[in-house]
Amino acid sequence: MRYSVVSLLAGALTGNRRWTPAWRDAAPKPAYDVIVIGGGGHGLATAYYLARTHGIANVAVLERGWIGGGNVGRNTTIIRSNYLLPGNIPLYELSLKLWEGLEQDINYNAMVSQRGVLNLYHSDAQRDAYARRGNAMRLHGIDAELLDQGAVRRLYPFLDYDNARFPIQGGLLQRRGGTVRHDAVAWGYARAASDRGVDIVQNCAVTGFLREGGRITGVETTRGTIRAAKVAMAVAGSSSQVADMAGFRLPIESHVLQAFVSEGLKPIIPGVITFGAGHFYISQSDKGGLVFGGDIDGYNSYAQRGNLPVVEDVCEGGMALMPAIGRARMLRSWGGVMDMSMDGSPIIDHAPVEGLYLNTGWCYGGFKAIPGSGYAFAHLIARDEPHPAATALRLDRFALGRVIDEKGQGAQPNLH
Amino acid sequence: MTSHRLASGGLIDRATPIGFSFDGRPLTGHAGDTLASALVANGIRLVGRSFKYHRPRGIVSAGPEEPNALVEKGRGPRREPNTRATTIELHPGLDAASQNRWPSLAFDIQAIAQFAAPILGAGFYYKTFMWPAALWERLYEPAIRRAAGLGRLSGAADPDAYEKAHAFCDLLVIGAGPAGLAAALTAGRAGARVILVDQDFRLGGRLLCERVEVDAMPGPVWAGEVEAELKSLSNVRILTRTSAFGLYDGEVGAVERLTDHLPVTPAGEARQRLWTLVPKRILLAAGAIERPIVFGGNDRPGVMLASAMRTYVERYAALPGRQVALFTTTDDGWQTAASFARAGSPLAAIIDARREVPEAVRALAGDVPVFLGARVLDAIGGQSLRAIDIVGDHGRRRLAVDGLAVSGGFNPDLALTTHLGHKPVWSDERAAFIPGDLPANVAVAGAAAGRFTLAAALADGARLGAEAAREAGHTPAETPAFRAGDEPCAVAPLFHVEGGRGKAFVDLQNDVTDSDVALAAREGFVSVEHLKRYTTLGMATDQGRTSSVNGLAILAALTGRTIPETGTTRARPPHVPVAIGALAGLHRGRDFKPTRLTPAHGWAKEQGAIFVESGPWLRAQWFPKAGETDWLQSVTREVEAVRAGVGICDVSTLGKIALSGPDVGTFLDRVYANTFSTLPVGKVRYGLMLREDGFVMDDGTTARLGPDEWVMSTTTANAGKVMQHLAFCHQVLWPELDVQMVSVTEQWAQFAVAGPRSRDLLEALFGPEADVSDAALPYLGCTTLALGPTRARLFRISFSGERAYEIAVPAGYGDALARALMAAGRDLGVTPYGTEALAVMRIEKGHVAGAELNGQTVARDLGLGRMLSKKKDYVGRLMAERAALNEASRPTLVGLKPTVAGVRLRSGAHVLPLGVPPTAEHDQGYVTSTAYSPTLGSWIALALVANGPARHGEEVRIHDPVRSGDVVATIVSPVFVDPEGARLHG
Amino acid sequence: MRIPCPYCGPRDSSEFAYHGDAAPRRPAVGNAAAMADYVYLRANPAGPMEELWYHAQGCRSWLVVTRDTRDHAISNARLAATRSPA
Amino acid sequence: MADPVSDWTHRGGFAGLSRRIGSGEGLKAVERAGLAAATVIARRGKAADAATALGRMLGAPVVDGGKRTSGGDVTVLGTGPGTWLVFGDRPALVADLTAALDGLAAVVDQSDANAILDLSGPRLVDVLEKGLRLDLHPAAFAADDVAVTAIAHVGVTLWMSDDRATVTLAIPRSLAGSLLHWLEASARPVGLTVEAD
Ligand SMILES: Cc1cc2nc3c(=O)[nH]c(=O)nc-3n(C[C@H](O)[C@H](O)[C@H](O)COP(=O)(O)OP(=O)(O)OC[C@H]3O[C@@H](n4cnc5c(N)ncnc54)[C@H](O)[C@@H]3O)c2cc1C
Ligand SMILES: NC(=O)c1ccc[n+]([C@@H]2O[C@H](COP(=O)([O-])OP(=O)(O)OC[C@H]3O[C@@H](n4cnc5c(N)ncnc54)[C@H](O)[C@@H]3O)[C@@H](O)[C@H]2O)c1
Ligand SMILES: Cc1cc2nc3c(=O)[nH]c(=O)nc-3n(C[C@H](O)[C@H](O)[C@H](O)COP(=O)(O)O)c2cc1C
Ligand SMILES: [Zn+2]
Repeated sequence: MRYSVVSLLAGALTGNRRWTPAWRDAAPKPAYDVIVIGGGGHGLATAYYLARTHGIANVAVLERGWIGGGNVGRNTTIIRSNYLLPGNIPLYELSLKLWEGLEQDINYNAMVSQRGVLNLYHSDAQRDAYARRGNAMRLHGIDAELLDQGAVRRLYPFLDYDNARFPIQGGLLQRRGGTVRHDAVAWGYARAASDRGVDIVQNCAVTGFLREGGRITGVETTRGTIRAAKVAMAVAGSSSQVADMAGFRLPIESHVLQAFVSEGLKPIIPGVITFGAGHFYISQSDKGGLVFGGDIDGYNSYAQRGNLPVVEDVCEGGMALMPAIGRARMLRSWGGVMDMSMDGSPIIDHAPVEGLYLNTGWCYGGFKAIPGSGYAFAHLIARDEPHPAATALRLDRFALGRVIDEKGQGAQPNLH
Repeated sequence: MTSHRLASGGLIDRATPIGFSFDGRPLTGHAGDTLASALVANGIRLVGRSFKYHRPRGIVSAGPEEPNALVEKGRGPRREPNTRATTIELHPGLDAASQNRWPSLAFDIQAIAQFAAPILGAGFYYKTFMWPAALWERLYEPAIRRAAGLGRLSGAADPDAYEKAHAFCDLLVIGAGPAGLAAALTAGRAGARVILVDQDFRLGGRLLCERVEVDAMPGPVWAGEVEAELKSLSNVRILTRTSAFGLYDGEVGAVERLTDHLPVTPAGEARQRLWTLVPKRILLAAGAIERPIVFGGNDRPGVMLASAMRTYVERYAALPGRQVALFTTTDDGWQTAASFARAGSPLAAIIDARREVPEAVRALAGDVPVFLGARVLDAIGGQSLRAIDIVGDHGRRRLAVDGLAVSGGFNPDLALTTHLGHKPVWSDERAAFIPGDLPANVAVAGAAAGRFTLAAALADGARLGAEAAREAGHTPAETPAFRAGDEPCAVAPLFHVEGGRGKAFVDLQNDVTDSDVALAAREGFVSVEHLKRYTTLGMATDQGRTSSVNGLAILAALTGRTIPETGTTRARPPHVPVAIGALAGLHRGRDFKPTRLTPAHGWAKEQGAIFVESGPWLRAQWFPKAGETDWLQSVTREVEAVRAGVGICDVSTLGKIALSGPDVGTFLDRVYANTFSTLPVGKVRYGLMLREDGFVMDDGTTARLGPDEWVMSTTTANAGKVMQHLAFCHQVLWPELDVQMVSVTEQWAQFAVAGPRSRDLLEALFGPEADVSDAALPYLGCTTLALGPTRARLFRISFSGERAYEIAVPAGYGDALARALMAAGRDLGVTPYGTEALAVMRIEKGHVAGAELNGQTVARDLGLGRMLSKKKDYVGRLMAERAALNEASRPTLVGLKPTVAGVRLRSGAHVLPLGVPPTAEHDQGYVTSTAYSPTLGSWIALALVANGPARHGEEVRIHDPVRSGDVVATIVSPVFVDPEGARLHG
Repeated sequence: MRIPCPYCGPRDSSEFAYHGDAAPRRPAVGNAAAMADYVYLRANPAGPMEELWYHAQGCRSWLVVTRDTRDHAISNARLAATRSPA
Repeated sequence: MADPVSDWTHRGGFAGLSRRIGSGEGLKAVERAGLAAATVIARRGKAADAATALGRMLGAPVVDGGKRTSGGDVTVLGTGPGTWLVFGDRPALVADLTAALDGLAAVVDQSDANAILDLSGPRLVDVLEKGLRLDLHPAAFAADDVAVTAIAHVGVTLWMSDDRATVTLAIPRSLAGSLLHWLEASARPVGLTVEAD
């Protein structure tokens, strides 16, 4: 059923009884052209673009739990394309462009809100690093503005300007950046993919691979064996687990990142702000909760929860940046398991095993990449060649030394 | 006496009246009241508006589970939104206001939203507002944002202080009801270290709200006796007004409200304290929360949980209504009838969904009309309840009431046990989720364990308290048998009454109705987690305390599954919302991070230095002189003074590491890319350190002051990182090497003395006995010399390109050294210079620093490729040798000079060829460092440019769109001043 | 999370710096492929894992800690310097 | 030319930071200035021998562990495996240690690296628990225990007197002001007196 004001009114008049499931809860068929493992944002978007752009609709998305239960449903919803390195920028900008037309494309209001993302700087060196980044963005045709302190003050009068340990000097603003309603992305892609014939299979964990010769020809799952011409993995924090089933190791560690939401409040923070002198970023959801986060906990974890010292660290950053939130209360905190790569950048590539395709390494920044990554991954799967926006995101870049290290931290995932 | 205050009874202090205000209206309550009880006592019903439909709402509970009665507490910067009236301790001057309404609580314009409810069902926004796309940010979203949200932040910095503390114990008891008190007492008497926390300001839990006896004492009296005994035990600590909010690995988070109940925060006191409690064992005795029943109009002010009604009557002597009916499916609900009867206001009716109720339970009610096997279909009223429609064997009937007590069962408050990932299990017998698999050191007692009687709570507490004491190595004298009755506690589950006309709310705060649950199920959101996210059920400030189980029970019924098949949503910390200020504690403003000051900081301050944050340090950036109006003027003067004469600069912040042991040479050869084992005594060498992935980690010098006395210097920024790396290399990679090392950064104050007259200054400083001649101390030499009462280390190294030295003295003499250098150099015109001048001179010399050592560069990029030894293995060698890292096209260090004199260059600008459009494909690198060079009379820059070294002389475009800069510069050698290095020696 | 430092006793994890899997051992000279594996590839197990932690705000020892990545339970911690060579 | 070397005053880390907060009674903090100090790190495989040699110097047994041993004017603190921080009220401490530990340990002068505070008073433990993430209960922390840890992000080495009445903190001298700021904030309600050099 198409969603619109009209259907909403019609629904209301009929006691809202005519609505049908947003997506078909499919049972797995014995075989598909493509199996996508992982019903997160990347997996669902990949399936959608396989069907929409490449006409490959005989696709199943296999999700071990309920779709959207992974990181797509637990992130701080920030989208932006303010990246520094040429290996990364095209993919994130492709993604931002797709966000800009997403709702009309998939007929689902994911509340893409281009409210602006502001990264603050607190030193001359940081200003120059942001200038370098802003200029790189501009060279790629992306909007970027370098603000001085006065301009930041006008946007956000309630930040700590006068008593700060690391005074705010200015910020890098990307006005096209913003937030998107996280869950809606999963549901919207699932619905749109399902409408085009993709099977969304929930409660179906992949437990092993079928092989013929050296080639992967399908998967074993908790709901039986399923064959496929091509198998694509988009399992985020579980990448190493699935890779292990296929017999290879990845340049990935799984780390926990926490996020936080406050009680509902009347609007106070119009856009997205990132502190430059500590680990803290914040925006306010349309429901009124302050949605914020900071650094990863810093140790390998599959527990999907974090610990108190990091909660404190994040709140210290928050209070240092905006002491006006001291009396706002944290309502809930949670964790997600992230696929932290060795250079902090993602991988969209053939896996080292034939028939298997790899989409991983999104670290804590893969939400914004969902449309672009799905688009590029579908391209790779359908055509067996990388999408032009993802040519640098190769697996062999580590061995070759062509790493894409935005932060310059080296092969230490917990520092990215 | 206020209108609804009972003439006697309760635990309030009738002798202490307290004036407060609600929505500007002056009211009176008593010490011992909460805001909610004082409002009840004043007959106030309407206290808030709901989130989505702005429906009028009243008080529902008497505890932190309250979904409706949220108020803004206080004014100005102390305004605290969304504060539960049920947990605010009444205090003089308390100023509370309702929220999320306009223009007033009684008349709220947005209440018209409820008439649009059919189109505002669950998730309606996902289905609309898509066309035209541009209107979302401009029109729809702002409207939604304004309508949403609850209370308001003040927008001003929180004026109060917060603090943190840690405490350790054998047993942490969470909750001081009968179960918790029994446990704390038993373990405490045995000598175990006990911490007992309760969120309430008074210990006792339900004992304060029920007419029960323990050991033949009224509940509150018994609780008082236990409290007194616990206070007498030095091994027991009691934290009241303290909520345990999270179980973490090995730790429990709790927040103590220190001064929220005081009219004004005493000077110097913190508002709240964040506790990190580290217990060996945890006993959760948090009690149970009563479950409402979902029926039409169940949100009308006047509909309240039955146990809460009892709390108001028994603890606060406040009557929530004069014509109150009870709708129950539990035995416990009938206790409310008894309370009202005792209070002289017998219930108007009892509607029990069960057909059979034990005689003992019926006896509690006295002479009240009872409807068994009946249900409440609808609650009727506007801003206050007026009547209820009931159905049953007798048919349908309307009863005029002003209050309805509801008891649908009890949900054990188990959330804390699930924070580490453990799940509760459903018990049909108790119609509740009870503890399943628990974390290893956690036990649950009393109502929290689903054991709902007082006797069971006491017995659990005593048993588990004794167990914990034994585990901690103590022997409880005997496990006390506390005497109490076993009150009836049967439940027949009823979650939902269908067929009412009014909206039936499952989640009161988020306005989620039974039809929203049905819609979600219809649309396929049948996982409980989907249901929660699609309808927002359980996502409000009360986190579904009173709504989750009902929601999933309704979903279970709709989908033909059992409750356990349907499952629960995951609870998360914090168990009660916690002020962000409390979680930050002291660390805000200037206390965000500690500040490191160099030993000569005071001296620099006297000199009028402008300081800059340099990581944790404050460093002198420049020293303005009278009449100088611009930093560039000061910095230029400082540079010129150094290049012409002599200057001094505090470099104490450089990392310094002392190394010793027979294998230091070998060790340094492995951690540095160049060779150090050959360094003679009395010499210093510049070293380059790589990460194992081949990129540059840090640079610095290492001096060999004696055969077994080495001292390494690191950059200020990387001091800690390098120390950790060296420890890694030694302890993890090569423990067989006999090397000892320790940071001596704090031990030494260090000053650079630079300029052609620097040796003259040293001669004056050290006096005639000391030999600082070039023969004794050539370039890259080092030595130790007597200086005043101490010994100084002297290194002849140069960052500025001038003849230069660094002098180190024990930090206690750092201030004296600065003064002595100034005195010794007075006749030479010695000039103190800061980090800016330091940077100008290193850029003039083409020395790389932080901007170039950015973790993305390899030695070759920095023109330091020849430092990579080919003769030995070292950290990073193999990875640095990868072909891709040795391509000429990699951006490589060059100098830049603007083609037009006076034009400014800026770091962060990109480098492009001339005559091409500014697009990414033409991006050839970027400017890393810039300075105005007084020596050249021009702005200069260092940059990393593709094929850079091959392009000296080429003109390029310096493109800086974010600062509207676009200039032309010539690629030159990165060494702008004295490329031959003559000045180093001259 | 409290890490039982063999020298200092149990301490809050925030006193430590994390380095990850302790299993990969630095390969001998000359083998670039093995070195790339050592630097970049990880087993990243879900379960017990030996990992390196540095007691930065304590005794400054590197530790090999055995910790389950599924529930953070720590079963052992010893000094890295005393473990046997690869 | 004026003699530049005439007024070499030695300044402790807390120099000039004396103060009284509130009643001044709850906690007293007294700077211990002028102590000589050294880090002693055993050569490979020589930890036990180095401990023995240190013990000989003190006339009391020293162990390789987080313990304090006092002897005469010298206090030895175990701060890491095979590592001790030694304080002494004698100018020749470093030289004496170097002689006593020849071939057994590296001895590195740290006399000026630390700022040292003796804390005592009726509210000692109450204030310390606001920063210290350590259990100071006698059952968990013996009078001769040493802890290297952190308070409010400042690294501290902590030990106490035999009667447990005085807790001593040695911190990096550059952070003296920050530590004092924490102390002030934490002790304000109970009162604090700081006596510095
Ligand atoms: C707290 C937090 C905050 C974040 N904030 C941001 C942000 O602000 N902006 C941003 O851009 N990014 C952010 N991220 C990162 C972003 O959420 C992730 O990078 C992105 O969601 C990962 O891709 P995904 O959506 O496909 O992953 P997921 O949603 O995790 O999808 C992977 C799916 O694979 C399934 N799966 C795993 N193994 C198997 C198997 N064997 N069989 C079947 N299914 C399997 C999982 O159940 C899961 O549903 C954040 C992440 C977290 C945790
Ligand atoms: N008859 C019934 O059906 C029925 C049902 C439920 C309860 N009860 C009665 O309730 C009582 C149960 O005793 P109990 O001791 O188990 O519970 P309780 O409710 O008496 O005490 C729980 C205490 O824990 C505190 N608390 C809860 N969560 C906390 C947290 N996170 N941090 C700090 N404090 C917290 C509460 O403030 C309260 O004081 C008995 O008297 C029992 O008779 C009876
Ligand atoms: C942007 C965003 C906003 C959220 N807002 C709320 C909220 O208002 N209330 C709430 O209870 N949870 C909120 N959550 C948290 C979810 O309830 C949930 O904790 C999160 O999706 C992770 O799932 P889990 O806790 O079930 O593992 C929000 C999550 C996100 C990502
Ligand atoms: Zn340790």
